[in-house]
Amino acid sequence: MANAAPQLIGTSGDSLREAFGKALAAAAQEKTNVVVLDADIAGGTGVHHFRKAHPDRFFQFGIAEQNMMAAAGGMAATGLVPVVTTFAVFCLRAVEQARLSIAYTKRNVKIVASHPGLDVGPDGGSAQSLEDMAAFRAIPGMTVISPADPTEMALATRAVLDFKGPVYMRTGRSPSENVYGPDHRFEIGKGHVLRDGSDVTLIACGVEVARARDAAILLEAEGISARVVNMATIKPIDVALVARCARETGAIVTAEDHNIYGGLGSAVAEALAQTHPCPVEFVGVNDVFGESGEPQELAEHFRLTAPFIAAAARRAMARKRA
Amino acid sequence: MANAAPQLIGTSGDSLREAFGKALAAAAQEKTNVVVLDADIAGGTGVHHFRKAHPDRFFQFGIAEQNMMAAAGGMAATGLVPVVTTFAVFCLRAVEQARLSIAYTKRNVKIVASHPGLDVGPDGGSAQSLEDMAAFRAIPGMTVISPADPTEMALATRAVLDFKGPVYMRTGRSPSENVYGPDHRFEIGKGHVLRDGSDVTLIACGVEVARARDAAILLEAEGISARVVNMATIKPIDVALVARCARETGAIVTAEDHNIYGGLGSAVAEALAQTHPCPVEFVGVNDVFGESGEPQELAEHFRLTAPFIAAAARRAMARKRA
Amino acid sequence: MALAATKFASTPEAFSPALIARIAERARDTRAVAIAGIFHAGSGHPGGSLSCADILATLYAAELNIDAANPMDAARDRFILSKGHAAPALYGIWAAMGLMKQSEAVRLRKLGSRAQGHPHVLDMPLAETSTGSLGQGFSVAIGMALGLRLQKNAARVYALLGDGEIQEGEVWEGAMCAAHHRLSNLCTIIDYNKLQSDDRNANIMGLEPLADKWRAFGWHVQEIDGHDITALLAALKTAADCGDQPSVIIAHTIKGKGVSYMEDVPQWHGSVKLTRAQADDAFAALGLPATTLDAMLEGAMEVRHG
Amino acid sequence: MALAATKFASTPEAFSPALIARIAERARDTRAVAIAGIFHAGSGHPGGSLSCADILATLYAAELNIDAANPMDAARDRFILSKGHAAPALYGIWAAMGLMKQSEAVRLRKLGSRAQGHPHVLDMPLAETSTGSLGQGFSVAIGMALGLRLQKNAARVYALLGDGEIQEGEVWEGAMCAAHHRLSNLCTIIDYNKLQSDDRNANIMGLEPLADKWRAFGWHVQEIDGHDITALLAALKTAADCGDQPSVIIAHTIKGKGVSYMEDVPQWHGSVKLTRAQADDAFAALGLPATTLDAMLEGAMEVRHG
Ligand SMILES: Cc1ncc(C[n+]2csc(CCOP(=O)(O)OP(=O)(O)O)c2C)c(N)n1
Ligand SMILES: Cc1ncc(C[n+]2csc(CCOP(=O)(O)OP(=O)(O)O)c2C)c(N)n1
Ligand SMILES: [Mg+2]
Ligand SMILES: [Mg+2]
Repeated sequence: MANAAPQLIGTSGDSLREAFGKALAAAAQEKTNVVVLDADIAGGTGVHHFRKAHPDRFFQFGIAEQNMMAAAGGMAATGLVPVVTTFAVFCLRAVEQARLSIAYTKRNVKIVASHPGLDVGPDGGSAQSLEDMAAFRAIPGMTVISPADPTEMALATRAVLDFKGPVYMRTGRSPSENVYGPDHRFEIGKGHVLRDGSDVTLIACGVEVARARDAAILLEAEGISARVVNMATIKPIDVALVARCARETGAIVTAEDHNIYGGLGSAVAEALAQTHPCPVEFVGVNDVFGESGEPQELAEHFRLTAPFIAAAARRAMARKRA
Repeated sequence: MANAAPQLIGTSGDSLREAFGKALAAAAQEKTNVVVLDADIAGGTGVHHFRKAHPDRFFQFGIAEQNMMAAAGGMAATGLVPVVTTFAVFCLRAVEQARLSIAYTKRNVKIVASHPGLDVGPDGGSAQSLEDMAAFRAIPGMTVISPADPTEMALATRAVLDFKGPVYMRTGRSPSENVYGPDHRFEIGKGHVLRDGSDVTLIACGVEVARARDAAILLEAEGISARVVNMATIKPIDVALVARCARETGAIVTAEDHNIYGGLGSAVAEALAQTHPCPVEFVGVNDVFGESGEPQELAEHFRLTAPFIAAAARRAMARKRA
Repeated sequence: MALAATKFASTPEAFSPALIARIAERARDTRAVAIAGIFHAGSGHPGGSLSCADILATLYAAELNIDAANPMDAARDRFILSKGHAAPALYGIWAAMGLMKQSEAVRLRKLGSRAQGHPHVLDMPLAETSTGSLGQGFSVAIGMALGLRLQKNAARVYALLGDGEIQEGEVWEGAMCAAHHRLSNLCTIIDYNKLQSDDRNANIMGLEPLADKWRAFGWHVQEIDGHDITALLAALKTAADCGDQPSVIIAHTIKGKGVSYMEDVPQWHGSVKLTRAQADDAFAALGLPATTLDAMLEGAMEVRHG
Repeated sequence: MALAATKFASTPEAFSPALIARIAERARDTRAVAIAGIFHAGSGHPGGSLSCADILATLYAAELNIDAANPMDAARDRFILSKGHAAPALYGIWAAMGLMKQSEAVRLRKLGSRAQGHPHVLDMPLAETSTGSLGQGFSVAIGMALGLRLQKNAARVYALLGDGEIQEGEVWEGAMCAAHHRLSNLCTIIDYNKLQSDDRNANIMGLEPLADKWRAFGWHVQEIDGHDITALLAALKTAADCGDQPSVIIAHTIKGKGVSYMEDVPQWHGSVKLTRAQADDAFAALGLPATTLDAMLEGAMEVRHG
């Protein structure tokens, strides 16, 4: 019993990282120029599926994220489509490499970051990246994506491989509920109205989409009609949809597992300021670091769950009447 | 003649980096726990003044920004006040070190970055950081400052040394006009109304403050009364002042030598969305990389100069009437 | 000097059987608390916690100038666990040394716990810095060594690094820097357990010839068996007195050491969920009864509900 | 293979006086264009441009498999100037080899110019990548070497690094990685001019024993005089045929080489503004008349206004 293999946390089950890893391995069957770069963390990022299926196209860089990131640019220059993988927080030690050797050079590299936000759970604050979407969104020409569920993750994986240009994509560590059925479609740069509503719009990405949907259900019970938008592409943001939601519902809440500064909330605020200004309430981590705990506990503690999104919706609506 | 010493570009004259370097050396006379960390670039960042005045407190780390950034956290832990200096773009290869070993640990470290934005000039796009304010703003608890002129730079240098906590501060490479006289006062977290006005507010930081002031003069000639705010502290942003400007002028333009995503424009948009939504136009680099050229040429080419700010003001005003 | 503790290693008593036995006991307790914590948390890294328990025990029980009555005294030696994922062992040795409540050490990775998944200095000041991102603790140690020396503080700085960790370029930046600045007050120990997250170093990114690398970077190098307490004591003593170089001790260890079924098995790097049977077997391997585990878990529950 | 160029170094003709004279001439022209460009720009880094001119000339004139008629052929050898601030010299050798118009090479650092302050691959594809941030070009070269090998492309990859540059940890991450992956198609040359931005390496951050460092990281190491073209030719030949290791050539050079008043003077690292008198003296030192400088400047003006 004791000397049975250890249970690795979350490497099985419907986490976004697993969905990504499986979709990547599958897509690479026909996309023979896709290669994967790993920094000794394949078991955590989901690319162990790719390694198993395509060992010859799996490149180990060791625990050395800077070299890996810049080397991806070099591999892309030879015609390959490198997928660089590590935890989101470790991407932050290679921002300049992504900037110069990938974005400035317009290389077709996909940076796929697992373990974003509080969803990381018990590893604690050092590992919970709350800054990555801000840092990568500021890099000129970098597309930033954070899919909502395993279904969408698989679609997004294919989409980013089909897309030409540098992409930063967040996956997720924890088992994640499917908010979409099998007929969902994903398009880079387009938000998706998950649920219609007329009093307020809840715009979310990543693990917050399911929570926003739950918030809409809570609000419905109070007679509030909340629209829910899954804004899986943070950059370029779907300005037209954001503006339409502002026009049609007059109040907006953003929800993301990220610092409230610089990520989805900022992108939405920028879009609104340029098109149809309206009250916004930001749900996210309030400029503090995370800590150890189970993801759901942390989401409650740091006020990212449905009741907090619903409360923010009420505040936003109150401001529209003011 | 020929074998005379070479002329180093801009190490003399009223650049923000020189103003910083001199103020730092002076302040360190009495502040004996201030130390400076350099990555082989003291001549460029202004800290050659400190090195000359306080050689025993000047620490050379070589061309190795990651180690320098994290080591600053360690020095702070021993009671020193480390000032870490390099070019803004190279701070981007130590974002995670600043995050973990400075911000997460709440170390009293001042990261002072020279050579931000297009103001870098002929070195070209690789060296022109358009992302640093976004990346550092997203780090929990990090204060972000970008003073407007040499006078304010000197005041800000003293202020950040007096302040307890991690700070990221931009200086500047090019000779920079003084927009302030000797009686200017600087307070972290407070914007400063440089010029009053009622039709529109131009909120700027760094080298864009002088250009915003020039734009206001251009607008005045057309009978438009533009308020100019120097928002030297990007984080925490002066929410009350931003809201008041929105209330009183109804339209806002932001101007910064940075990507339009994630920096001052975002911070203003976030503040407005939470308080007093109003039309905003963003002047900044439009999600592209810079290139070689003289700073003023580049500012024109990338549409950061006064006429473009004035045009943005007209657009913002038109939207308020819409 | 206000500190009561003495550097045993520098006295003849240093290598007495009594001292060695005391260290071995602390090491065993460190391992036990680490396993209990990881079991209680339902996640955590056992392999690398177990491999460094003897190193931690030797440091804290015999080398570090830390007074339990006044642990944050300015003159204390600094220890940084740069391989922060071995936090369960750090909490374990602290508990064994009376520097942290055992119940808090076992209440690992729980919301509100001081025993964060990776050491966090704001929760446990004795962590000296927060780690978890490999490479950074080493740089912080260098900054401390520079800062202490500038302020004429004779305290020494110790950093424990993983072997996989030294693939980080930041470590070589730091290695070059420490040698250049002649940081003789800095001692680095490498937990050379030959394994990292996914596999053996040799398969991921080979490190050999490791001693040559450090020598070429200007360090005083010793290689020892990291489970031999006498060797550890001697090496630490030598390191403290090796001229004007920083010193590295390459401690050859076995990942998972002390819990036979984990030894040298890459999969036990973590982060893993232990079953009760596995935890019991681990305690048995350490020579401890299951009731000890029960007591530890009970203590942790009390912290939670207390 | 569609390429016309041959690797002279691998033929008996390699070391003929004619070849060496041709390379020396190219090196002189490289220096001249670099100085003209820096003068014309009013900024730029002369010291490190001059120190690597002989290396660049030897590579492009005799080693790299690049056909001026079809320079971007997939089978071309790749050269990356990782010390990107020496861009004026890169444009200089390209001009000398007919890979870039001389007028464009001299029109350095101007708005809209293809001769950006640091090499930019979108403006000049032969740059292979964009550099300017030290350390990154080396990693990109490693990625290319891996990518080419995977695709069974026999092209070789060359990267030129500054000595100060190798203080970057990224370089040691890359060094470990290239050796681990046995990238025998990768050759690194270090422009060991003993100076960096502010001062001598020895004062900023000592690098010695440098050869030992690379050997300990698993590389085939050669040390030569980086201004001795015969030695460069021989070393490149050896590097191309040294088994399954990546190869590094530590080229001892003099910063500012060829312009006597700049030689070994830290202040000429840059970014500096040259006076006309300084530029004239530089040309004189290179054995070129001031009229050559005038002609170059005129050509650059025409690009601007043309
Ligand atoms: C910068 C960084 N990259 C990746 C990781 C993820 N990670 C955690 S532990 C580990 C393996 C560490 O191996 P080693 O240093 O040998 O530790 P040990 O064997 O002692 O557990 C990795 C890759 C990390 N913590 N930090
Ligand atoms: C990552 C990074 N940090 C700092 C700089 C600024 N910088 C430009 S050149 C230089 C000195 C380089 O010295 P070396 O590599 O020896 O070049 P060389 O002597 O050949 O000119 C420095 C510090 C840079 N370009 N990149
Ligand atoms: Mg190990
Ligand atoms: Mg040099």
